[in-house]
Amino acid sequence: MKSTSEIAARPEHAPAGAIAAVLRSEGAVAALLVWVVVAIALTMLNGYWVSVAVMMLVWCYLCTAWNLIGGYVGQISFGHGAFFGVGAYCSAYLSTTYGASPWLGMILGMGLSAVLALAVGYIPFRRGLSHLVFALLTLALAYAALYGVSGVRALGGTNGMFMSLDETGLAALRFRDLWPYLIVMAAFNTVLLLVLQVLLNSRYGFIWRATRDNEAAAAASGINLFRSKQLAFAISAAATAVAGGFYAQFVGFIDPHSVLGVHVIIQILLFSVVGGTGTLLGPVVGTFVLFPLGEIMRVQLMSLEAGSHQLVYGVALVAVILLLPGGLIGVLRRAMGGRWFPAFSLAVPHGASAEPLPRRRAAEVEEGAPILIAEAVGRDFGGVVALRSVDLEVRRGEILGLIGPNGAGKTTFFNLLGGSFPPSRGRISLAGQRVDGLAPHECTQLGIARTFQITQTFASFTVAEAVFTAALPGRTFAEARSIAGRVLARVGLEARRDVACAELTLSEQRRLEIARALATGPSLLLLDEVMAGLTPTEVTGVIALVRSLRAEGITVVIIEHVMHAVMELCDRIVVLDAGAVIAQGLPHEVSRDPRVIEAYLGKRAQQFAAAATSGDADRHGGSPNDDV
Amino acid sequence: MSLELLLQAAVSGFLMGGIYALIALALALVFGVMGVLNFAHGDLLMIGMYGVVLVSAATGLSPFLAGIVMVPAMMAIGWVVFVLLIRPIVGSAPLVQAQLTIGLSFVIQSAALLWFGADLFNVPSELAASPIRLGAIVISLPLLIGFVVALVASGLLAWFLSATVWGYRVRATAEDPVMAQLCGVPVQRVQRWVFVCATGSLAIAAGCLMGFYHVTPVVGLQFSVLSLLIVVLGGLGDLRGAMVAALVLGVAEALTSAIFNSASAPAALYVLFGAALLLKPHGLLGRGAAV
Amino acid sequence: MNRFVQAAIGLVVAMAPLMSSPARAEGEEVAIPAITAMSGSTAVLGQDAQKGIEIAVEHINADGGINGRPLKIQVYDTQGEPGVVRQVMERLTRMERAPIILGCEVSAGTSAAAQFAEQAGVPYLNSSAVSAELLERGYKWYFSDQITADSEAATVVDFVEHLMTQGEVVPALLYEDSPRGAGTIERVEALLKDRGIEIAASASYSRSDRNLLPPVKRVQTSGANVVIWAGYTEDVVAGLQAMQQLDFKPYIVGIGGGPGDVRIPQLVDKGFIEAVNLSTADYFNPDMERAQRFVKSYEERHGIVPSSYASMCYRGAYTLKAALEKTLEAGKELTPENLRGALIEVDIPGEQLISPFSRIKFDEHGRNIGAQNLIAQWKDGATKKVTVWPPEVAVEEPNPLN
Amino acid sequence: MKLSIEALVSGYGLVDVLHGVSIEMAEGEVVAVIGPNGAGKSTLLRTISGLVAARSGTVRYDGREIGGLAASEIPRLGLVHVPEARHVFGKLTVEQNLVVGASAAPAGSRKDALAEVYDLFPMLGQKARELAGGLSGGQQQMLAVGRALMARPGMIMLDEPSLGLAPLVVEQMYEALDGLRRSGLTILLVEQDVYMALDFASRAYVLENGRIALAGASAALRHDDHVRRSYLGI
Repeated sequence: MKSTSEIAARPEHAPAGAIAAVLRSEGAVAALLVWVVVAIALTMLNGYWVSVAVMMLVWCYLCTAWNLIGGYVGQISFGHGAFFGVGAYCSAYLSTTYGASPWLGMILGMGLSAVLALAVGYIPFRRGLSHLVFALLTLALAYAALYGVSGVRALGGTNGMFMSLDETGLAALRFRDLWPYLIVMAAFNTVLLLVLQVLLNSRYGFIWRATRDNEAAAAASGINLFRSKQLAFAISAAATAVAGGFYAQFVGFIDPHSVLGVHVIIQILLFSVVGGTGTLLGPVVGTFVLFPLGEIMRVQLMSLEAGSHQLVYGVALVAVILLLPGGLIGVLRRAMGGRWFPAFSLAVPHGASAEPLPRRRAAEVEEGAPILIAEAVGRDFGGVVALRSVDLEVRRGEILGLIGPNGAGKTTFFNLLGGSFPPSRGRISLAGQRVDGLAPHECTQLGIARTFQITQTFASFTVAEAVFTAALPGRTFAEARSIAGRVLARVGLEARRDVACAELTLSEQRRLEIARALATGPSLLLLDEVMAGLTPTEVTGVIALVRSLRAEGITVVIIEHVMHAVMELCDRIVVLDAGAVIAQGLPHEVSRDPRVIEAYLGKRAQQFAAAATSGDADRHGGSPNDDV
Repeated sequence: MSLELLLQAAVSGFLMGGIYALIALALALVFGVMGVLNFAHGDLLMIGMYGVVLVSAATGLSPFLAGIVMVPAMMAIGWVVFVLLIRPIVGSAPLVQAQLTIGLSFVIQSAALLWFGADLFNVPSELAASPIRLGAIVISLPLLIGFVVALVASGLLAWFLSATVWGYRVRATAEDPVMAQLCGVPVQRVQRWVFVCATGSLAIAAGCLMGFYHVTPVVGLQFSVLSLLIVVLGGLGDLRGAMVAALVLGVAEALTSAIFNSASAPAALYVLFGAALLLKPHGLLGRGAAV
Repeated sequence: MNRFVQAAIGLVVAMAPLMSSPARAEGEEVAIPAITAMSGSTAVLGQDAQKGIEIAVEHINADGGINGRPLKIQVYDTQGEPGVVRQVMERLTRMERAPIILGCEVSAGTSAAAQFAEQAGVPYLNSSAVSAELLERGYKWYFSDQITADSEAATVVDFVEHLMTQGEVVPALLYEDSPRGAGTIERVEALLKDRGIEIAASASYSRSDRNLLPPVKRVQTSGANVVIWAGYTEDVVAGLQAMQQLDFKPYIVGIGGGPGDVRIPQLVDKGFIEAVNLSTADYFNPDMERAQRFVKSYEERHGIVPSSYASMCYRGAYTLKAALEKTLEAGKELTPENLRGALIEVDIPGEQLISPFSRIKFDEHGRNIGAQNLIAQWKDGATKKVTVWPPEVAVEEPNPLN
Repeated sequence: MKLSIEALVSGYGLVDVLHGVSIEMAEGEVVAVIGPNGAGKSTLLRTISGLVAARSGTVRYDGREIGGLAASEIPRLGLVHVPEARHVFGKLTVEQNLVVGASAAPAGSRKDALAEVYDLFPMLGQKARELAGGLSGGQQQMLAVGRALMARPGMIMLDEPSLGLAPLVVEQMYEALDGLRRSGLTILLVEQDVYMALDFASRAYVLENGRIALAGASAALRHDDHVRRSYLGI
């Protein structure tokens, strides 16, 4: 899709503002912390502790790089040992065999690691497999790399490789003194932290966090989950390789176990988790506390029996994780309260602007002509037929009701339209274009937006951020901001814009679902039971909202059990039963259809429905007009 | 390479796989019932293995019997670990669980190093000397006994889960602990007993292993990783899948080692694992809850 | 916030004594550091090494120390990790200002330590790693009084040739694929080729393999009757069990700590050990006349006879002692430069050593030209391990090829 | 009194959801709790059944203080909670679900209880060996109620039994519940469909912002201005 590739290229906001935002950020503070360590090490400590500081910065860097995929995207990688090793071996091989600068090997290592990451991530991310599958695949990668390298003669096999000691200087990444190592590693840390901060302030920050918080909602917001995860994983892997190249030169010797062993990832996880993942400061603080502590324990408890220091270290570790579940950074955050770094400011404009809601590629069909056509669409799960065969068309500008008993296949049908999974048979086209088999974000970008029966929210987002993120794919920051403002005003969530998504009441969550769908700029809106569980008054509000959306030209398909609302709202109704259409037509026709009554409505409800359509103000026929 | 060699590798790998299954089933059950992926699983097994060594040395029992003797002790250890460490992290983020159990693994490993030193221990047994010969193929008796014991234990577990009221309760707890509570199932007690029994079963597995293998303070990690691979390959929460995965892994391990004859051979095993997982992300039997 | 400040202060206070460079002890004591892996996957080596060092220091001090001054060797744990080794080396050279470092490290750790020592300009005296590659790198500060893979290979092939005089020999190689095993076997292979001896099979396995039937079967099906085998204790135990199950009884010539482990008879059926004539190329055997003082002290202290690991660091401490004494006798300060000079001059006759070496004398690469192996064989129902080769140090004849 | 709640305060995290709720129910009574979303209806039931700890106030069942009891203890006293969204054990068969439901019942009563439930919901008997996950929403709701009855309860609390169900199924559901009501079972009902709730219950409480705003007989509430405006949309 063209719009997909556009996401990457666009400049976000004025450079000056961006720079200021980065400088005031967590990443800048973390980088500052790194340089404080450098200053302390160089002015106050002896060579040994400077050496410890260098290794500490290596680990700090590794944790920060891992945190991008593990903390921000929420995909736990056990494979970073492999990327570390790839960096180390590339740099070692090129420099010892061809006399090339280790920097060259480092760059090659970055490339190779990124390619490796893309290869390992390809299938689990493409097919949306579980986190655990990804984690175990990366673990397998780590072991495969460890044993794989062990058998390669050119890489020294299990004997390892020695760096040449002849040359020194920046080009050889080898120094007589210790301090240049410290400076180089601090510089690597700084660059990485600032690059990550810039990325997090950009659209990717929102995309990654949304992906982590809720994949289904992120995909429905038009985010390409596959690209989002692959990008983060590749960046994280490439960054990790740099540390490997540095380590090889610093220690002067590498062997498979030392750079590819499991202890690499165990250390990374340890420092990151104790520090606190998903924040830039967490892994830095975690490393700065734990690494020296481990070193002190090793040295202080050396005279005791072998293994004592690890025992004490292990017990301390277990205690910290049990007592401080949010990590050290969680404690700090609570202590600082409101003085914690504000999230990157969104400044979504207030006010119900008269501007119309955004529209993607307004479907090029005439009012009343079919915008969406489903032909003999079916879907099986394993051996179970969820949807037998559905023929259905949605006409532009109408509100179509989709009703039927539970298990009739209504939500399955929505999932097919929204791209959650492909149909097993049949075809779906939107304004003449085939859409079956597309991914959710592609459907969203073509103008199909949906809500979920069970509301899906982004736990770490405010209401405004969630709507902004849905507006973001394929648009600039400014456009997305303006859209978010308009949509919030339209669905009546303006007053709640800065509240965390998780704190909304049920009816507000339903509105947020609709807002998120609207922000993507749909021409076809799929509403899945947005009224279930709402009080009649709230239902009335939703009915009014849906009507106003239709008035703007958005075509709506609605699955609903609240019969009086369906009867009142819909222009046309399609009834599904056992995975097939059993009736369709105008509301009053459908509500009198004996098959529909038999399969779905029941006698009493049918009376209510009939009463509602005929406008008879029976006690159940509360029409919204009476309320005004 | 001769067919005979491959056959020998396959047979001994298959028997080994049975013992892997017993180890992995305990992990799968704990993961299923309380959602905790225990990275210290292999280290708990290692405690059992040291226990078997001690019991055998003190009483002269065969390792298999010593394993049975160790069951109550391992259950007690399971109890303590559950109350102190596992219960607090039921329902926490996977990363926290991973890290805490990795921390526990650290502690167990270091403690073993302190108490037993880095030397290896085993239980020499007469059984190893008298294998069964089927033509050119040799079946190691301890391995065979281990396999049979593992099979019986797994069968008992399957029967318990699918045919007893407490088995239903365990499965109900695994699926929806809150609802199980509302049904009057004492969920915490179920979780505790599952962990205690799973840890206890490791004593049996330890007995089977010590029939032909040895223990050092670092063997825990390899069994943890192995069980993780099996549980995921089997399809999370699919016990029968785990059984199949364990047998497949045992055979694959022996075959790759026989075929490749290089330091890189184990890499082939992990590549195979990756490929299998990609082709069958829902577990080998395709019934697990991988997505 | 307060809690944090307190924690931070606490941390700084805890670190304070470590950060300041301690003034060098002006006392009588000569303090030299040693590095080894006391924890981690190679801890078994380090733990034995430490025991050997302890006894060496006791013996040296009982005999009058270093020119009357007591010797102290502090052992530092490196976990066998190159990264940690570098850190520890940094600490020892920059903070402790050690003039020389005794190394009882595994190969990987030794490699990292040698690289560091070369840069830092501090002599590193290796007494455990057998890597020949390190000696070929032209280091100025690296000395190894240990045998090398080359001398091991030579001894093994000599012994195989001795067996060939008794009948037809079909040799096969079996090895664990770490540098220790693979490195030596590689040299054995080259040497056999040089002498025109054909190998029937070569099978390797990983230390973590739980199932050694496949590689052992591979060797068996090749028709070999002599197996040259390099490995660690755990895999040698597993491999012997596999051989027993496969009813495979070759003449085993082992290399390294595994086949030579003194506890093998406790771990494997004794009859089978005898049946395969289990013998090992080693740099130590407790039955050697000249090792008796060490062996007795060790047995008293630890209840078992010392392993080769323990012996090598005992020996290392004596090499160190010689260098220290040479420096002090020349009226020189204990500086890295002076100690390097002293090491070059060291020449200890074989009779004073607990190893089967002819002497300890370094060539220009830091190689000990007097290093040589012995071959020890389990005898009398695997109740004793007897030195059987080379004839100069042999206590009994080797078992004949059967 | 079958159930008497006094000045109950409870909530999650730092937030109180219920600010002093008092409710009384007599043996055999059917009482509904209605109110807008977020008012605390589900929290009320979750507090009574021990899933949420009460912060103050008392909950008495059959005259016995049950605050502080574990959630798995309360069904043993005969007070069973059927939570929102059914929560059947999808990987267990229908019958296994019912057997798990009998965990709180006195030993030996399982067979009779099973027969009674199959009698009340014949569909469950037909599908006894099928996996509960394969049932339709309505069938699952029936299973959820049946499972609660397996505990031989003296009182059940139903949370939104009609949520997400097709109208025909809701009707069938309430027919079955009607049978229970007539058998004298004490029922506390939380229901979004206010018509349905007031039809079914004899009395109702209106819960707003964690407080009881109004209480009375169903018939009276149906004509109450506030109720008509806010909930009936009239």
